[in-house]
Amino acid sequence: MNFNDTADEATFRLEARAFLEANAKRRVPGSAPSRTIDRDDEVIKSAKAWQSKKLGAGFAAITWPKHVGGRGGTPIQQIIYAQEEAQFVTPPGVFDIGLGMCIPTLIKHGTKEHAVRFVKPALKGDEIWCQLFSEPVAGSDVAGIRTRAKREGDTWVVNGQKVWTTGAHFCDFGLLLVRTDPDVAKHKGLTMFFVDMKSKGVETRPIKQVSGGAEFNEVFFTDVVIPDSQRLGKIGEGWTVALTTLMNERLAVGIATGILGVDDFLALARSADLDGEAAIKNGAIRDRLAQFFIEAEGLKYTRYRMWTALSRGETPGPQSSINKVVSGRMMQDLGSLSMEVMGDAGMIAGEGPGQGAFQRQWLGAAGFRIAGGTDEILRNIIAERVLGLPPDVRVDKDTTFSELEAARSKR
Amino acid sequence: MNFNDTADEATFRLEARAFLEANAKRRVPGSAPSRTIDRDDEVIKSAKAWQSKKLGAGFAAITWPKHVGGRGGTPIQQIIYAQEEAQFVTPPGVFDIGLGMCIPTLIKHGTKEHAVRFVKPALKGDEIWCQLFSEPVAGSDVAGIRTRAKREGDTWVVNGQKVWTTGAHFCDFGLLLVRTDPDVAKHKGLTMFFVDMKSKGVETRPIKQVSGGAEFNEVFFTDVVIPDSQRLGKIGEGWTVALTTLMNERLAVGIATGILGVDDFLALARSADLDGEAAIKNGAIRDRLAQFFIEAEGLKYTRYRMWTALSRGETPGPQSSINKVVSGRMMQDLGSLSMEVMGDAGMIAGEGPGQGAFQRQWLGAAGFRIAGGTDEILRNIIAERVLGLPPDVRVDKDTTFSELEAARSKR
Amino acid sequence: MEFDFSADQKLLKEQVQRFLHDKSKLSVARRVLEGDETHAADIWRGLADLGALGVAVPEAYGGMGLGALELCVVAEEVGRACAPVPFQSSVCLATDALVQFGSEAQKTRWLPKLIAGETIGTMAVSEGGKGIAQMATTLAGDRLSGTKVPVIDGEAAGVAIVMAGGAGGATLAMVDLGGRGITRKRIDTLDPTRKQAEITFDGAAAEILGERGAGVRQLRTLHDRAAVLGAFEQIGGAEAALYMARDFALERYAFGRQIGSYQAIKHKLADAYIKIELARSNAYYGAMMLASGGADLPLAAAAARVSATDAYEYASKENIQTHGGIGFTWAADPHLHYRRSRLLSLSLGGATLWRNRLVTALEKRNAAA
Amino acid sequence: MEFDFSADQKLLKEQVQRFLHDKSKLSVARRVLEGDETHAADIWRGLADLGALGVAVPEAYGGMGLGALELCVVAEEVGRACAPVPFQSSVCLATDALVQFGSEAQKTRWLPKLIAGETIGTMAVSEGGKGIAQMATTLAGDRLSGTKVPVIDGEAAGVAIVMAGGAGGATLAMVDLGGRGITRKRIDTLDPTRKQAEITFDGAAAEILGERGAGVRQLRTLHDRAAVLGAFEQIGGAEAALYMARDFALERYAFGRQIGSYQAIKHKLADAYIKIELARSNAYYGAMMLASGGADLPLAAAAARVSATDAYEYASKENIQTHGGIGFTWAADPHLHYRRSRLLSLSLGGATLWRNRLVTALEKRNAAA
Repeated sequence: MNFNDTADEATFRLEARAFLEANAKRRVPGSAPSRTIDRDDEVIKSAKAWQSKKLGAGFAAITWPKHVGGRGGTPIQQIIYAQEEAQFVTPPGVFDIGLGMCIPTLIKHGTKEHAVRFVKPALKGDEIWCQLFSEPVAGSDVAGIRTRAKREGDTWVVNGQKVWTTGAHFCDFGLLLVRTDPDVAKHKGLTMFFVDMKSKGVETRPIKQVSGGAEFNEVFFTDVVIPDSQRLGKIGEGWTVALTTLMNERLAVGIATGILGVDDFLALARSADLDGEAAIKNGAIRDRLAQFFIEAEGLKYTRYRMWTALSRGETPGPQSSINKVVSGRMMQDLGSLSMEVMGDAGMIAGEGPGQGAFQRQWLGAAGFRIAGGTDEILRNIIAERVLGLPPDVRVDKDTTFSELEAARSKR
Repeated sequence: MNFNDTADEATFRLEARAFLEANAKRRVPGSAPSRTIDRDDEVIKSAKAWQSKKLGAGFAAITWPKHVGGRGGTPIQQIIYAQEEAQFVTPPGVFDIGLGMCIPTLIKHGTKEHAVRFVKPALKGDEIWCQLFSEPVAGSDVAGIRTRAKREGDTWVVNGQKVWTTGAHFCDFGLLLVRTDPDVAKHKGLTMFFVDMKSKGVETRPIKQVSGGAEFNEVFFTDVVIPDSQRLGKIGEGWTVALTTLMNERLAVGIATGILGVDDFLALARSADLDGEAAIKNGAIRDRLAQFFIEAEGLKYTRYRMWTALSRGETPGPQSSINKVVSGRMMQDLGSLSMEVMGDAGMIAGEGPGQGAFQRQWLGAAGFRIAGGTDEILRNIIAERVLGLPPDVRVDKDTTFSELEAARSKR
Repeated sequence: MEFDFSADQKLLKEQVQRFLHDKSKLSVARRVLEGDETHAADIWRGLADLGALGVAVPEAYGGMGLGALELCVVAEEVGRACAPVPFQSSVCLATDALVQFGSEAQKTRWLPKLIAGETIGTMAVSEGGKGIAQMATTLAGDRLSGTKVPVIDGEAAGVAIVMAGGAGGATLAMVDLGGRGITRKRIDTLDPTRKQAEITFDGAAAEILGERGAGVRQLRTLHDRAAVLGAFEQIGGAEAALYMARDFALERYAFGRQIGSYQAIKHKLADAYIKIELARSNAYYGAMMLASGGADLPLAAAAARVSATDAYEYASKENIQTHGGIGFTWAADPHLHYRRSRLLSLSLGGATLWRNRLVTALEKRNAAA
Repeated sequence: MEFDFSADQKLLKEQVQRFLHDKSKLSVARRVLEGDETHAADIWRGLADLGALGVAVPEAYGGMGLGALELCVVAEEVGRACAPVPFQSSVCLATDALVQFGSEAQKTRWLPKLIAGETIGTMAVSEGGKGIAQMATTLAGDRLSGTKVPVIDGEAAGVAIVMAGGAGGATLAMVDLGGRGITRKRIDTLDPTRKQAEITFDGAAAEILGERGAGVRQLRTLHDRAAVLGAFEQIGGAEAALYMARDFALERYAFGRQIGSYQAIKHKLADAYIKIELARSNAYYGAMMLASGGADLPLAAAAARVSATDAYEYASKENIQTHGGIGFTWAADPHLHYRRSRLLSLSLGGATLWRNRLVTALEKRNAAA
């Protein structure tokens, strides 16, 4: 048991580090990287430039095969690169969704022409993609979407609304799941397209979150015309295509960075006064801190176990499924307790101890527990896929989508 | 807001106290009353004698109407009597199930002849009743029972097995729920009888529990013949009759006594050493103790709120539904933490600090969280009856019992 | 056994509830959250018109001359509405401080204005999270100097009860915030529906409230009293959050059925209900001790506060969770309660502190027994 | 990155697992629970034959000469089987104490017998829950006097490492329990599958293990080491309890469907899985520190123990809950793990103590950084 790189891994790490040293600035220790995707054009421009550099050096798509422009590398190389990049100041990852989810779906379900036309510009950073699945009435239940596409000759006309689209405001293309047949069971009437985000009738509006950020959008479709050539997969098989995308989403869950953790809390508890003595002297605070520690360290070493499997060329076990459910609740609890430790000053969001970072984390945690799979959905997934327990009873399997909608509105 | 009796209540309390002073010994403060129903004949004999005395003084069935032998009193009088009795040493309540659940069901669903024959001896303590509903395959889902009764002329022949029958070994009669028609939906094929526990073919075996006690029994029925005159309600309407009994069970949840609580834990934490100082000085222990306190006191005052409603002649709200789910978990947590506080000696079950009482409580709590409605069923009940949330999806409503059984065994 | 509010008290409760339900919808809280107002002056005026700001103040000073129980029911309704008004600061702390410790002159001068809603009161103790032992604010003669931050409703307030050191030890001082030598600065906080300020006193005129050197003891008494009232405010808020979640769970469908039919949601909301019922029962006992001046007040107040803090925090965070994605948007209402629950949890000291205080009071009671 | 056991270590694990799965079914644990045996001698012999009792002991003393990692995998399997054998007492405490602190003569005398399973070792520290400062047992010269209770596996043991006071301070003493001046009494405990005793020493012959006066420091080291091994035992037990619950949830029907299809059960078992995975990851780091003699051992050991204690307690109690009524009967198996989880939680000190220790170690590490 050790944390050492293999010889090959060490070589790759040096190569990655050399590239980063030459092209980016080292992060000042202790400063959290910004993971928010800004609405600022300058940021997008710098992100595109950075992506182009990475492609040149062979770090843009480490695990993709060479024939689609990747490096043909291993998942562990991908992780090593990410570890190294985290030490440097780099633009936010505006390509993560496109390269992590959309383009792999396009490669798998699109035509050769699609690949030739779209993969390269996406890799280079010239074109950015987003994913248009969720809708106001269809959150956890993605297949419950209502956005309709009606065929008109060689084109489709789309009407409806998507929501929670990361980066829609700066994206060039979007992967779009729509309902093409409401008179069959809900999973069966879906079809996947991609859409030019500059098409007539596409309107994007930012969603302001509780935490103040606005990296998500609502996207409205009003009589948007899409050529049938932009269809991915067969008509009515959109759900299968969507599953490819969603599987990739689950793999993309990476290293949570920029989160205040145990050491930050410990530093706070040492300096703050609780009932006349340093908070860290209070047994109740120590007890809670120990709990945070076993969760944070447990997740860290769970990642190490996963990387070990990857390093051996094995498929990691299902352990990584616990990451989000544990860290979301912990972020919320740690944020909450840190404010308590600050006393009355805990209410101060802007300045005060920690410059409001704990407070922002507490606000953000409420969303983190929801985005990309709620705590409840994740526990279901663990119970079903890991422990082999039966799925929830499904009442929507043998009914057409139209009937379901009618039943819902009747109540 | 006050805790005072009304004038009428005060008069009744004095009367009850005078009866108890004259007929029983005051409990030594701090000694826990024994609530276990012993298998000892002497105990049953003394319980019967005590019941007969209570009947003579008008305390045997306080809330029952006078025409069935009760006092015609109020629920608050019942509670006042119980509060007073708890201060005295009295035999265990072997009549609770009979008088609390079985006889009320008999009065409601039986004939006049049934009432004339059975109410008086039960009230007097001459005959003891038990309830025969649960089965090995039907716990939370009582209507899933398999014990069969087949009609043969004016009699029924019963075969099957019941479980968790309190006091079956000393009871004279039992309320018996059986399946008379497997070819209709499961709630519809049930019928209620009462059975003489000394009938041929009835065999009782004690169930040893994890906590060591054995107040429950398995009861086996082999070709037991029951006359049709012992049927309560119509054929196929047993579920409706059972609901009367089960409703009474819910009302019967009384004052939890003999449970180690916050004060016991505090006393322990003051005397025990944890890491070189009295455990009570440890902030983590204080934190946990405060949690126990708000739960224990919260339940106590919730009872007071319920009694207030009763005292006003109102129907109490749904608050009392929280009692068991809170106290079960608390018993388990408090037991567990108390052992931690005892250090290595916490493992000692027989002697050691507290004479093993905390340890027994920790063992017992695991059963308390299950018996008479699991934590999960109780949360469901709160969600549905109090908050008005929808029931779980039921897959067993439109299927016959036989089909359900076949589906189960096929898997 | 009469462990409930009386019919008259319930009538008052309904009256306040009706007013707030009609006038102080969550859109009003949002208006204050997003806008520049320190608080909703219209709601504050309305509460004053109902007499709700002075229910527990003697009639001699313009109050309704009722008791603490009546104030508890008002607090619950203010909490339920998540009303963006300086209720805790002005009514439960400043007004109560005057009633408890004010001289006749102080009462006569301030109480009628506070009750009429003409002047808002607040309490200024904190200095950026430092303990009272490290306090830098001093009262020298009748001049007060130092900086207090955060002061809840400190911008809206016209009078403040300020904790100050100096010769003779920690002392509560009354300061007319309209006087000279006072500067205020708004600060960002988690719940801008009750805006907070930093207040700097530079030789501001002040007079002692109660007794010089008794500040810590007086503050403890005021906090015990305010903890009970705060618990009712928290319980009202928790119930509002629970029923908001319940209503959403009935409306929202996933996989063809209401999300409220899934046990994960059902049991989550049942747990919130349980916490709220425990809190309510503990708070009732706290109210009884508050109203009767019972010796058990410190213990009862701590139990009420710890229990109600737990209930509101849980109900408000799981309300967001039940709402899913929409619950995390600025435009949806759940975050109003999430923020308010935090404010109320922190404003009189956090739960760890109160749990410790609870056990101290319990030890004292058991030692006396 | 090689953060996993090696292929060889996994092979050993499978070998022990297969043996215990075949021979140490829960019926064996039940036999010891209900009977008079102090432990299952047949299983103990089998483990000795496999070499499992001496995997981490140098070959010079008859061990396999492997390391701590190999002992960790054995511990996990012993835990999974809920094996009624003196594993923790004899292997993880007494044998390890000799390896760490024994003189050449002591090692030569005792290790071969311990490894062969001929002699069982134990550790006797507790005196009815009192702290070491209040300890009454003393070592005067080479004579030991005092009473230790409870001593896990104290009846079965042939040799004990005893904590004793006296001139020079707390000291670990080795005592041949076959000698004179020793009386033992069986005591009732929560987990009679590893029976415990009260042992009274009345001038019994003893020799110092390690250094006079170093007892507290030595004990801390041994407990840190045993905590890692104990964590693996707890993890094995927790997984067994989780999968017992899972299997029952698949078999048992209520309201026409498997109870494992209800979210209350699904999420309960998912939570158990989560706790176990966290514990496993923490325990792996503990194992790495144990094997490498890393300076992070105190912190890593505390994290492993706290995490694994939480996992086993939760999994074992919710296993009973998942089983419903049947789970609470003596005849059903869930209580075996419920009891064992308690034994392992308490035997090296409870979770509160270890959480505190964890933070102390973390403070030390962060101060050094």
